[in-house]
Amino acid sequence: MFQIRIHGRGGQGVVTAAEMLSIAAFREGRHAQAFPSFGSERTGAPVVAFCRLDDKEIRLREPVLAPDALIIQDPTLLHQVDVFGGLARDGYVLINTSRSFEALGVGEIARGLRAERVCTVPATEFALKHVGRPVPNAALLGGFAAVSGRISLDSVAAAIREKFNGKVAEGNVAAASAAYDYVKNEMREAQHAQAD
Amino acid sequence: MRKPFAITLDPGSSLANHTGTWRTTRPEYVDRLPPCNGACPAGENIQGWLFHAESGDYEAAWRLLTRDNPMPAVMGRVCYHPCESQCNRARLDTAVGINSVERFLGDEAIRHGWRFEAPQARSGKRVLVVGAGPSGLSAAYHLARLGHAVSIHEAGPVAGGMMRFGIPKYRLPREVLEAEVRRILGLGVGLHLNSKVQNILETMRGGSYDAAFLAVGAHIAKRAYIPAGSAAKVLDALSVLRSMEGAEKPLLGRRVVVYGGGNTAIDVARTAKRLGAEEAVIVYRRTREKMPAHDFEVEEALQEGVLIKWLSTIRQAGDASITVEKMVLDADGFPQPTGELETLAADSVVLALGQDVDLSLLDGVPGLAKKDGVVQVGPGMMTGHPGIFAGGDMVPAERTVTVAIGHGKKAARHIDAWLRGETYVPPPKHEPATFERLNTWYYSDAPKSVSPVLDLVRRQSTFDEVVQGLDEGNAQYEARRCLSCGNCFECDNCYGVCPDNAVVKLGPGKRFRFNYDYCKGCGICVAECPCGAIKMVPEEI
Amino acid sequence: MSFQPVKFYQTGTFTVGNRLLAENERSVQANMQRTNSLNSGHRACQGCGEALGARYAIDAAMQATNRQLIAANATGCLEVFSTPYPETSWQVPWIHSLFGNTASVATGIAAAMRVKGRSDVRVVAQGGDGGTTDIGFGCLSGMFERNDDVLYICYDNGAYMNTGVQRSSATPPAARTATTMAVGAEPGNVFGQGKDMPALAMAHGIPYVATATVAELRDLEAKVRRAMSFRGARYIHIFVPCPLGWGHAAQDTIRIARLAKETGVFPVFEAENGEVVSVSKIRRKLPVEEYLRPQKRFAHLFGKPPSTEVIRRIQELADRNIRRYGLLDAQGATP
Amino acid sequence: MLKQIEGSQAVAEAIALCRPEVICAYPISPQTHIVEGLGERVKSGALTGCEFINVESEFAAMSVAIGASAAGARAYTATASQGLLYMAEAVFNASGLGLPIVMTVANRAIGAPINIWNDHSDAMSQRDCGWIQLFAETNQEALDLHIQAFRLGEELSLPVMVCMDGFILTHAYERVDVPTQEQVDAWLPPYEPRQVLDPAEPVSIGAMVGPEAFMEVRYLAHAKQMRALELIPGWAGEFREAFGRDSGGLLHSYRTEDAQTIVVAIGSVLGTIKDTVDELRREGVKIGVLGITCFRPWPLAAVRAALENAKRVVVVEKSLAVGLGGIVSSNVRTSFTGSPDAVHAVIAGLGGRAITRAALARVFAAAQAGTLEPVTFLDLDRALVERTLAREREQRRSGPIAENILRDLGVVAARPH
Repeated sequence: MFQIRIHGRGGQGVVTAAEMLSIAAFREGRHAQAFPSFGSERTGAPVVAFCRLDDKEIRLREPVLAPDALIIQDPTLLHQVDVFGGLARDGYVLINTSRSFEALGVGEIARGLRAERVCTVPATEFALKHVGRPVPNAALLGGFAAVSGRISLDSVAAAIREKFNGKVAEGNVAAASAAYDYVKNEMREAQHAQAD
Repeated sequence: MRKPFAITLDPGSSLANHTGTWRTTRPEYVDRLPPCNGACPAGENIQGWLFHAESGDYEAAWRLLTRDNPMPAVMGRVCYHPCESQCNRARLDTAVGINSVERFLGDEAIRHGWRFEAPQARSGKRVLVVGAGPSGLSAAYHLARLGHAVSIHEAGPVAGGMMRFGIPKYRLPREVLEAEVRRILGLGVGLHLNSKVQNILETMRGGSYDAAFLAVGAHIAKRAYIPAGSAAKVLDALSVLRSMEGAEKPLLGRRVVVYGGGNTAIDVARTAKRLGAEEAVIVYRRTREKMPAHDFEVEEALQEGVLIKWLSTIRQAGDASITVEKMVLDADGFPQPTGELETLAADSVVLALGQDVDLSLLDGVPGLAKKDGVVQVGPGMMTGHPGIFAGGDMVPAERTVTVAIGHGKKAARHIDAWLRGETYVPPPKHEPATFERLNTWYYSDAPKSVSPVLDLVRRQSTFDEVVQGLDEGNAQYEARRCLSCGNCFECDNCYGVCPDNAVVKLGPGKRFRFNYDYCKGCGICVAECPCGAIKMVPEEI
Repeated sequence: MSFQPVKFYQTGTFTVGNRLLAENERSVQANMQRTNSLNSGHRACQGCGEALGARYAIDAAMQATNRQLIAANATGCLEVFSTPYPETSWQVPWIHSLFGNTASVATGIAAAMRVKGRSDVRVVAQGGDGGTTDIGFGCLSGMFERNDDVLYICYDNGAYMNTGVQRSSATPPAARTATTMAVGAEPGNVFGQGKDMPALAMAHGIPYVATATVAELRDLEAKVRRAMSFRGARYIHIFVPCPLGWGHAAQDTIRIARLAKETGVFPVFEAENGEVVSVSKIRRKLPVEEYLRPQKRFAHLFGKPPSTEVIRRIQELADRNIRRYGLLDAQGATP
Repeated sequence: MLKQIEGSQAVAEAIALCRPEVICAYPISPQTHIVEGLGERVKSGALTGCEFINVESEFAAMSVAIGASAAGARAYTATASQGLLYMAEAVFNASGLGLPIVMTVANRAIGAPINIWNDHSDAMSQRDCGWIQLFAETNQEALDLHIQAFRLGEELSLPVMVCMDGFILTHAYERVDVPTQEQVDAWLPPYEPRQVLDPAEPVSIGAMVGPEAFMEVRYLAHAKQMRALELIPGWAGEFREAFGRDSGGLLHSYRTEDAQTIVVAIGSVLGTIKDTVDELRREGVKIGVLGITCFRPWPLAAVRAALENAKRVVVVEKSLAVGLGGIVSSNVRTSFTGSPDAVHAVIAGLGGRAITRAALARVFAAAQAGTLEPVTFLDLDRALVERTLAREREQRRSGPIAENILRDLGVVAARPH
């Protein structure tokens, strides 16, 4: 079973992200379970959503306490909420930012993880570019597909199209693809950096 | 439907619950005597015939009316309608115009030529009626309908009696009178005119009559002693009125003084006016309040220019003038002379001081009692002599046409019983339907419709009928103003207002019935019955 | 002389029936074939105004709908006295659910009829003043606001009679009830602001609102008929005296209702889409004492000395009605 | 057809497939998504022959459903928490009148303090209201139970409450198999009412019943629920044949063969429990699970049989009978032939407190060791309540408990533990 925890703020489509991720996995024939950290949070308040992926039925209903992957939609949460809580040593981290881990002040944590599994992506920029609104969730799923390899970009695109339609869907698909390429490229550079 | 137990029930099943057991008092339908019926001297079932008139069935109304009174057209003109003065509606707005509806029905009957049904069976008895006045005609009519052979002996040249000789044309057109007399004769009643009965017993024996009804009326004018000059022209009211029926009219002159305060005085004064008198002055010794003449007639007379000199007596009559003395009423309301004299111009003086009865035909009849110039009769109108009955003006009673007609009916019923060797027992009267018993809310306000009145000029110059009849609309309107006091008229109120549906409607004409299985005795039906035809009576426990 | 049109002065237009009227002009209650929707054998008190009003209204509604009628009933006297197991007095399909939900139950029935394509079947909801103005008000307001196709009839006897005459928001000022006893400095019910239910109904802008009393049957029937000619939410507020709760003689039920109207205490009118379209004029205006005096619940106003001030205030309320609804003709009363 | 959809949408799909005729909606979290989905279907024309009514309260919602059902329409509504309590009077009335209304309860806690998260206090507060109460373990079961609920209710002329955990199921995206309209039509016959308001055959429904018959009416309500105990297992079989999966039934045992300890629970927490039990089994612990689907009527005999060989029973329940302890556990005790002391109540997940494998593993171990209290509050912050109790001992006016605790915790809203 592979567990993802998504952190963000109300209005950033955190819950939708988890749902789309589950849909993407479903389309690949796997079992998936997505659910929010239920609450009555309003726009701007910290929000957490969860997603579990497995090849057999998922019965577990507890929140994701030890995530295999973290998607952080809003870096300002890094020092406000214990976002890294329970993260496995070999877990994945994807942060929506154009800055570095150091610049974000989480360099130490990042260094404690496997380099090829931690990544940043300016998802909001991609969203603004392709969707016209600062909703980074779809783009981040593209990035997640790239960094984790647990889900295909096609499935993500299909999930996006199931949730949205028309221009909004295509915009988000474009943003996701852009983020996917960005992350792939980042990872390649990181490998070279290591190789050097 | 497999209905759930207890919570779901079949419709109307509460009929099993007889709530009548709660009752401590029960409503009962009653019939009460309406004041109009109670007050009618002719004993008409006024409310009854109004009920038919309301729905426009005038013939039914007329037939019911004529069960008691054969002359509605006459009655509708000359009756002083005591019924109206008793009418409960007067307490609401104005009395129902019963008299005018009666006249309408009478005129309808004449117009359509409705006739009385002939009697089912003949009794084989013969009855003599003496006098073709209202009382005699009434008796003859009723006796004939009861199957007896009746013949009337009338002293005068025509039938009608006082209706003809005492009441002026302008109040009772003669063709109306004749039409109704003719209808009575149509029943096979024999009428012998100009045949004065000199001795009743002989006449009866001669005609082998089984019984007789005497109604010769009162035709002898009362005289009062008035010192009069040789040239003074002093007449009596009756002869004046009678001569109006003859060829040449009486010569009364330009200024006529009438002495008296009864209806006859008024009639004469109004007649004088019509004969061209410039002045018609009634001299009466008391006040208007005390005047026996009916107010509406006085009113009409005054309208027509008749003058009335109150509190005056005639001391002396000269050739062109009379002397009157002023009177005052003493503590007991009796006029006392003042000695104060006054002279009035007068070409003639007409005395209208009442009439006496000519009782000569009764001379030598055994067992007969006379008193104050009239014949004494028992409760059944029979004189002291078996088989001889009497009524009208010749017996002690108010002298009106209606009373006379009532006598005729009453006597006829007793004669009929007597002929069968029985005594007639009138059905018990219902208790009176008083105003207090009515719930007047349910009657919408509707003041009396005034009958059209002939304009003054024509009234003063001609003998055309003064009061005209109602048209059908008004007659029905008037009939429908009846409150039906004391008798159910099927307004459905009780049926509608019962909270327990405990009133059963039996259909048109059949009225209603209480279903005591469910009547809880709340009494709403009694409170909301417009005409007071329901009463509450305690249940016996 | 001017010819007067023939009217039925004897039976007037005030009686239930009239043998002189044509069949089609007769009232439902005068009809031998009337449905007696509320049948004999019910356990209402002697002279119950509510039993009377209910039969009038439902019979009229049944006639107007050719008997395609379903009734919902709030808890209260009417429900208790009409359907104690094992007997019911109703001859219409009828349901009682709760005290406060009758309007909603009716909404549900109407919805079911709509979905089943039975537009011919109409729905009435009925309740007392408690079930209408107090506990059922929320549901009723919702029914009005959605303009559901229901005729709601309130039988107003001004208190919770079923439970033993406790005050409701329809209880008139100064009236004695079990919870507003005639004791203390201001005996009886308080002079509150009142809760003018018909006006509240009108404020919802529903197609039809009317008031009526058991004293004027023809008027009541006409209003039910009129109500049935509309689709959507309709409201009729019927004034029904209660001999037990008001302390008047059983036979005076109709008389008291008549007095309420003739004094102006209870204005009788019709409104369409929130606008008053007709009023029943006062026929013979009377002072409020005439209405108050026969009722024991107001007896304390006529002690020694009488509470003239309280009576004056009640008269003021009546006069306000007369002004507000124009209950008097120019000449003061109508024939 | 397999779909990855939200639990609420799965239920909306199920209801739509059951051809409801009248749906009453009043918003309250977390059931809102269900009626929203249905409202959209009616408005768009996807669901025809159905009246969707936005009412002004839950009381009205149930009342409209009562009217509709009495008039012969298949009626549905959904609610939760305070909403269920607000309609409570009408809830009892619907069962009293024998109207087969189906209602989803998206289980949620009851205030005060106001709390929108999941537990079973709402459903449990109505456990004796005369409705059949079914609890869903998964969204698939929630979907299936609604289809079964209409048939069951209409067969018995009883209302049915389908309970599903708020948020945990209603808001969870997971795989469900949505049957076809044909399948549902074949399984669920059209509503043929036991009684109906019909001008052609007028009846009075809702008579006043006195002492002379009230006991009988109540007995019959009881007898009808008992009848459900006979019908449900058979129908579960039929359902399997028609839809190819297990859903419904009275209860489900999991690895109870040779189990000394049996964990009893209702609703979605069963999944977490099963995972926990699997781990313990790997360690050789003889432990199993009994999931109860039908809570009312209480399947006394079936539960007794399922617990026959257990040495001890641990009831994990999301409700609290204040002053007593467990509610489900109290019911379980009536079915347990062994010593009542061997039935442990574990009050867990109140107001949305997460129930974790770790915490469950601890109490199950304690149970095995025989050290588990008769009543345990899972993951209770002892120190916190002690401080509060102390505060209350110290000063009379100690202030509002809930607010004090939040201040103590230094948070404004609950978060996953």
